[in-house]
Amino acid sequence: MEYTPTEMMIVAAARALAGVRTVFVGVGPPNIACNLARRTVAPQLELIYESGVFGARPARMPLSIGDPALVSGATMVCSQADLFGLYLQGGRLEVALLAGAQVDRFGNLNTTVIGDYAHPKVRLPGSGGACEIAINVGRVFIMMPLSRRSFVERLDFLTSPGHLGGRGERSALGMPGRGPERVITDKCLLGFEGGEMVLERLHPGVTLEEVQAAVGWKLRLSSPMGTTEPPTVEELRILREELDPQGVYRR
Amino acid sequence: MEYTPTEMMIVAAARALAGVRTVFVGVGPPNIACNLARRTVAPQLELIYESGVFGARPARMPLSIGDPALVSGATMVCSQADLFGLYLQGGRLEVALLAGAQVDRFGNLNTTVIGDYAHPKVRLPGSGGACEIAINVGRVFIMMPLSRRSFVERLDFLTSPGHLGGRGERSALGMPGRGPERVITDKCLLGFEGGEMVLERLHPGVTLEEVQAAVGWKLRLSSPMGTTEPPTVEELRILREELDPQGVYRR
Amino acid sequence: MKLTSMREAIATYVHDGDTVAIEGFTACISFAAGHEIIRQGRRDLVLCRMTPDLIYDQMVAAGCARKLVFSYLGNPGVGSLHAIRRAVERGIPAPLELEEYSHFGMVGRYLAGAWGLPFFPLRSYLGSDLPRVNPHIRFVKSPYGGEEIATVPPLRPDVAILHAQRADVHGNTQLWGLLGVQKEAAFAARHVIVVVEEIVDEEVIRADPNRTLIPGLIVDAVVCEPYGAHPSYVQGYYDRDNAFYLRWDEISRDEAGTWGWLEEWVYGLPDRKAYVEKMGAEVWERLRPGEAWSGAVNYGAYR
Amino acid sequence: MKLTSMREAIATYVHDGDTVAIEGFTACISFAAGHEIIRQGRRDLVLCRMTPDLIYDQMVAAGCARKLVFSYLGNPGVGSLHAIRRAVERGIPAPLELEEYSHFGMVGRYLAGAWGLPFFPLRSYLGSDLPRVNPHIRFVKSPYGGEEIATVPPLRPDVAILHAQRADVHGNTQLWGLLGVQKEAAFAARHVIVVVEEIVDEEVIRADPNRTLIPGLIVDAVVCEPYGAHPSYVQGYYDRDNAFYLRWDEISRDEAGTWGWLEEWVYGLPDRKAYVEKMGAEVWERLRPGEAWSGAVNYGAYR
Repeated sequence: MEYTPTEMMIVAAARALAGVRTVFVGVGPPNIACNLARRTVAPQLELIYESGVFGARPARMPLSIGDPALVSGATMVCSQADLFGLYLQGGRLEVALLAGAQVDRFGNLNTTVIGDYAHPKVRLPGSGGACEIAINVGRVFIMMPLSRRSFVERLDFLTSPGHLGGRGERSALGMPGRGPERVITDKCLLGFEGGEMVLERLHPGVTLEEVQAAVGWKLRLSSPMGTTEPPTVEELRILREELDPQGVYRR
Repeated sequence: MEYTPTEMMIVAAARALAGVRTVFVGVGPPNIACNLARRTVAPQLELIYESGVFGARPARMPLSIGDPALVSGATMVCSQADLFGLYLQGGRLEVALLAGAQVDRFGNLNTTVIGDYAHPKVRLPGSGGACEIAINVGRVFIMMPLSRRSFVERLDFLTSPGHLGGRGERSALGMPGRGPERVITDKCLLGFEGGEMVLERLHPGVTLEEVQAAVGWKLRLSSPMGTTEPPTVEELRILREELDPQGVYRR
Repeated sequence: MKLTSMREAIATYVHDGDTVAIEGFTACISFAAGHEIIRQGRRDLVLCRMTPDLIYDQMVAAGCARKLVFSYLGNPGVGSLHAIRRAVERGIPAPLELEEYSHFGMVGRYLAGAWGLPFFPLRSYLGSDLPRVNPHIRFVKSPYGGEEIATVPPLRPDVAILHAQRADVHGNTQLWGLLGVQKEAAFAARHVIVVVEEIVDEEVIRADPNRTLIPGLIVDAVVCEPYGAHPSYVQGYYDRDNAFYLRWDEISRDEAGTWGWLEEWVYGLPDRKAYVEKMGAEVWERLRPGEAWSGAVNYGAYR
Repeated sequence: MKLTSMREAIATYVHDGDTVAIEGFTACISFAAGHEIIRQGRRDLVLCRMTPDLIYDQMVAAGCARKLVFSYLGNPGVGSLHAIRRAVERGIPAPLELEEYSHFGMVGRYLAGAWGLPFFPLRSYLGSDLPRVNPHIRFVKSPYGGEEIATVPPLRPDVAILHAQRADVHGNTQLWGLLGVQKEAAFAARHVIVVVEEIVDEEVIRADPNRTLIPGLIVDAVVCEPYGAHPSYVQGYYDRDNAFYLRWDEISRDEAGTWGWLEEWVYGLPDRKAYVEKMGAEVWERLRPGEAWSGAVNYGAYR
């Protein structure tokens, strides 16, 4: 059955959530992935939105993390102070899905600027909650399409800490969370060893050369190199018919 | 018209609230005094209870600061965190009425122990909110019956700071509130000069000797010494008919 | 577990030596839980409450506690807590260690625990003798201008027990009236027992998500115990039994009276249901308030 | 004053050079106030918001601002804020200074301001470049074990402008749905303007005191401005106009388009009433949600 690289990425992210109880989620592909996980590998998964909504049961696919459809019928709505204080910093959230304009081999993320901070080539949105999420949430899954523009040797700006310079640096600073554990892309899946990214699986039909060509540093490889199971008919059906009927996230 | 010393104390406290907008209040005589003030000299006075109730309109005289009658029909109810954080420490409260088992010439209060802390002769309730109220509220009115047991040369324990050792010590420590401004008793009214209590007015029929005999240090006197206006018929009517029909606080 | 009996909940989550917080500011104090802890004979508990109230006076009299962490030690609107004073002043039935804060200090301790902070800063304790007798109260310099401000350390109870009006079977709990530190105590604790007047359908909770104070996510056990907060009160369900608060002042003045009461109303009864029956219908009738409805708001259906 | 017009409220409480916070996380963003500030030609404002959103994009395009204090600079769910990017990247219409935090950092700044604290501690910024470019982000050693934790300083806006569903004439304000930092921003500010969909009788507020988020005590002006939050939304009253958020992405791509829109929808109109009429009934019809009622709770009548 045909599927797009983005669909493969979403399905892979959903599978990675197997057994997870609480996930801190934004809109777009991460939101689709979490909802797919609930309908497949993680029925007990609870989604917590940065807007302060817990146990949402939206009657439509939310268009922003602040969509009113997330509020009506939710289990609880809390202030931003409670969300970041009680839930995130309070250690109640297991996993967060993060992305960035740039990521380096240690899973550090840049969502602030391209170029110099004082005179940016491109001014990006900035941290939002990402910096404290990266520090406090139990485990971070990075979910973004693979490209040489994004997977860089050196970040222009470190917005949200991954493993910083490598093994042990997070714990030395006393960070509550364990940091990035997986990187889920449209071409492959990566893990971390000693704080550095390691290529673990290629998506069906993707070559090692393609992947290396889309990464700004010499990738460490796990051996044996695995291949991702393609999306099942059921995964694609839920994705296309229930979660994204307009096909917004299929491209 | 006849009246008791306690009634004189309550009436004097009510009059002291003229022009005040927000008062932090407990139950008993202070609560009666605040309600009398609202009906006489301070119609705009807003009562805030330590239990987190604002704009209460109780259908009965509350028997504790947590009385459910304070909640039903109130303008707002907030958590204790909001009460102490947003209202008290946030600088929203003008006046608080405080009392203690012991007070010294500088208006420092003891509500913790009589005797040694480790082996107390009498174990008192402790601070409650008094310590932070004494530090943060705009002005403190001390309201307690005059007696040699309470007005002492040396406190057994300093629970809530008044003017500490005297002039300027509060501001040196960076306390937001200005500290004790008046002492309202059943025999007289006192103010503060340079952080020390000064006798300003005697209630009708009370002699200077009686007052000095009930105070554990040599009282400073203001000259000329004034005399308190006795309770008016209207003040006594409201007090007895509307606020304390059972006469609980009349004795 | 989640929905369970008080006996089960206490047996599972309250152990000898645990740090326990039964909170509720005047309202929603889980006497039902306190009495079950007494019945199960727990010992050496560190009891945390802003206002120990009658419930801890009874638990101390029964010998459950070795230490009290508190900020106001009185029978609100009445006077002293005699059993606790006996323990403190004369070591009866056993010596009781005191760790003493102000109200805001206790709030700050729960907040630091709930927020995962190493300390909470507050403008209190300056010039007071409290820091002298409690070494956990410290001071820190602000990194903006170097001003000194007091701090308290996080409080992380092994278990927090909170009473509320209603919850669903998942433990999503709604509370109205005085909120006290119920939310902060729940999030600060390692385990949470919620005790409610009513178990309601999940849809009742979901109809008003802003009213939810404690999410099922952090709740280990839900116990349905009508009148479980008596002699304290539950807004809209029953009034405070001020007569009992006055009577306790006499009952508790000597050990004999205190023990007599505990024998009759705690040890002598199997559970809260028996207490409610023994108390009698006329008491509940006397304490029943009239109706005062909140009105409803529209959240909107967004499709 | 209290109950007044938007024109009066802005004229009285917003001055050139002021620090202004128009808050609201996706919901309840007072576009009505922002547009009136543009109409009154305010200059050199320091604009504070976690998510500047379209409202600050428009105010920056109109030349009202000299500085932005924020934590997320985007058009939520769409992309960039082009006018702000023009100001930052190319100084059009004027250079714009940025003071940048994370969401939690902004929340902490409002909390410190509202709580009268010299700083707020939070577990963020470790290892990030943000403290390097923002000297207001500092670190302090915990007095319990010496661990280092980040701090932010208090934010005390000259005026905070909050939109909500309803208030009484005294400014007692009730809000449901997303709460954002509305309460913290209000208490942090020196002056507070509350903008609501409806003015209700004091009895409506008093029927549900736990629903009151901002007390009249701290409110200087109350403005009734139906649809005043469009194109953002108000829970239960109207939906977010996502179509407009998408359109703004095109409108704002060049200065001409941006100016054209400001001319037509802000400068060209006397007030919000005209905006609502010009927008047309079918838009409000399209955005009207179905009903989803909260249900009512009983507070009890205690006599």
